[in-house]
Amino acid sequence: MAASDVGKRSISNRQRLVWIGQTFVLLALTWLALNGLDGWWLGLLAASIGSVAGGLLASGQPHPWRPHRLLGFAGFFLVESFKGGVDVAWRALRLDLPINPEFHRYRIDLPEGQPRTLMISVISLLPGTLSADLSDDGEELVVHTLMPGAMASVERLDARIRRLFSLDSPEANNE
Amino acid sequence: MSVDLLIDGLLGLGMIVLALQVVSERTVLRSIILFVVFGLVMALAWTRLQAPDLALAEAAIGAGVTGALMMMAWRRLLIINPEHSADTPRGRSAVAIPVALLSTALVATIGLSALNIEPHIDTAGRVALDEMTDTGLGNPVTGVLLLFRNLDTLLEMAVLLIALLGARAISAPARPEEAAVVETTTPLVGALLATLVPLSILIATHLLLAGTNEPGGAFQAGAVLAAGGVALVLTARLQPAKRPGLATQLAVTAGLLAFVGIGVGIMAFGETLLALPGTWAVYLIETAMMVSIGLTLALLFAGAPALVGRRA
Amino acid sequence: MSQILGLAVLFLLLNLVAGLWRVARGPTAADRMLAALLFGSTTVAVLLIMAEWMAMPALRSVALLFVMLAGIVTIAFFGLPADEDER
Amino acid sequence: MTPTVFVLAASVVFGVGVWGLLIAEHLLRKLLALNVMGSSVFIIMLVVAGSGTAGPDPVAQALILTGIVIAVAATAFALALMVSIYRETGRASITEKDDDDR
Amino acid sequence: MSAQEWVALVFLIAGCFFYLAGTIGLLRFGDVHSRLHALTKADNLGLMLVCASLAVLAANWRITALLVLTWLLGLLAATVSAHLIARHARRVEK
Repeated sequence: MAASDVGKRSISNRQRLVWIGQTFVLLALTWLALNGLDGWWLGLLAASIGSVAGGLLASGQPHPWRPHRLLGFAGFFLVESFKGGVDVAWRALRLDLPINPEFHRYRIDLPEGQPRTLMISVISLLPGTLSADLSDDGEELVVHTLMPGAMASVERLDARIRRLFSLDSPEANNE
Repeated sequence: MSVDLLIDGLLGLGMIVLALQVVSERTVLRSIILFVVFGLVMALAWTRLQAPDLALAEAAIGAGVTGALMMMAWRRLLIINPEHSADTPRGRSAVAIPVALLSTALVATIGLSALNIEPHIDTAGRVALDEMTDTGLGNPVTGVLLLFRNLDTLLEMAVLLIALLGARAISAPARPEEAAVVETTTPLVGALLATLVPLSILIATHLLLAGTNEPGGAFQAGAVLAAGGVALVLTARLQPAKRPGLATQLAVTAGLLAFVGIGVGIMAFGETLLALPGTWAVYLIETAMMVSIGLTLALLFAGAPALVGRRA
Repeated sequence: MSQILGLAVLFLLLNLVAGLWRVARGPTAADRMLAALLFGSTTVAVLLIMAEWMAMPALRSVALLFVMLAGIVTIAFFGLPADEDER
Repeated sequence: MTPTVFVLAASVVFGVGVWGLLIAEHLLRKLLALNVMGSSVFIIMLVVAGSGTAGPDPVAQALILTGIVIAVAATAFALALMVSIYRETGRASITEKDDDDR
Repeated sequence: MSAQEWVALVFLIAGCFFYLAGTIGLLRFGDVHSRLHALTKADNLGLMLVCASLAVLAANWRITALLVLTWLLGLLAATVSAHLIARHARRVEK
């Protein structure tokens, strides 16, 4: 895959602009929620400065995503994190404390940047899994699981992230 | 209401227990962690006392910046010489407990008797609240800071600057490895930064704008900016530099300059010293103060006269 | 409803106290670092409920600030050498 | 009831801070204790100023806000001093022996 | 109480329940990593439900947006912290 062959820190100016644009939209929405339209010019200014700062900090390249797939992913995430919370609450409250902690290694095939970051962070909210460590090359994840079979949800997450960023379709690989 | 009382009691008890732990923990690091927790409980206490301005300041400065400063100083000691930085938590002092008990009794007596005094009708705060309608400012705290006690606020900016200059005078600038803490391969830290830093800029601006009408203001906004800066220094995105450039020097003194410039300049128009000519001046001074406070705190944190960016 | 919100605040604070027992007890340094996590998640809920209960919308900004701080404090923890806590 | 509870708690916290200041040898601990003492004083100031009126007194709030910022500036300066002392003497404490030398 | 308040009440109680479960897990689980599971997942769900309850009570899109933002940021802070703590614990054990 092209993404991992390119140097780790490389990010083109165009990609940085995409990143800045996305950050700007999010910040502007946050401003709207905080202040409504009061002082909108100040909000625009703050969102601009903030998004440029965010763009300078961006380390991975932004990946194209589709709005309807983001919604799908959000739904998946909500359901799974709900299941995760219920599961761990049930285990904590049971008298016999049914947990069986184990470490697993998981090879991340996702490209660097948003997909991989999303993977590492969301794993901790799925039922029974926690991202416990990452190898120094960033390719291998150590997952801590509470019960046997929990790794299945990691596989599902992987597939979901691929779909979100259109990584399973052939044209995405040419980009 | 009993629920209120229970909550207050719990917060008060929490403050006492945490304070005890802060001073008596076995290791300095644990004391520092508990001090941060103590600051958070203080912030909750301020909200119970109906002072959200102070809750904001306490969370950002009292817990956040002070805690990070302490942790950083501790780390510097370890880097300079790991052997001797350890300590025994308790020294010998025969008078410690009696003195502590005595001061508790004294403070409690003063506080409780002050509570029982017939409250004055015409306190400065009442007067300030009455005058506030003429100023165009909705938040009395900002009004007091900039309109009624503006000399204090001006001198406070000077104190911050003096602290920075003093720290610079007495200590050698920190080397890069003394400032940065996290240099990891985890992309999560980068993601956190890319979220927190833009948001800290937005929230600082929000607090600045909000400060004229509701809780917020230059100090809280500056502290939020400083928190973002601290995160950048911790992760080596910003590194200590030897010499401050013109931009740094201007930004550090901006608050003071704007205050003095407008406050003295107004005398040319026959006004009294530091009489601010309108809301626009308040906005201008507040913005300049925010920038100065944020940068000064970040520089104090990094222990360096200037910071340079490093491409991630 | 107001009374119930107050009770929820009280409940969450008690919860926090119970959690602090783990933090105080350890045994490892990582257990103590759980304090940052625990405080982050619980006090945010407390502040949000208080904002509604005491009719002080500004507390929502305080809650936002707490969340931001939780992240920064955690980063600050991890610069210290691993065996530092037992020093 | 709220004011009384907070005044009492803050008084005890003040005493704890005094105790900590007296027993601490490490300068960092002394600073922590001083900050704890400062916080308790702020609480008492606000509670006393706001008693008898509807809300907290804006002048007291402004003063405390100033105090919090001054406290962090002073702490930062003191920490820089401590690091310097440590660099020079190899210790982060000022014992009685040092006092005699002065 | 109105229907709206009843809905909010149910969410609030559920949220508090998950906070409690998280704390119980924190106290009962035997190793740091398992405790992290309890704290991140249960408290995240607790915060989500509390936010949902307050959003129902407030019935205002701006407050709802703020609550969602706070929740999402809390999630981010919690997962990053959990990862860093877990990693720290694992590397110390070795």
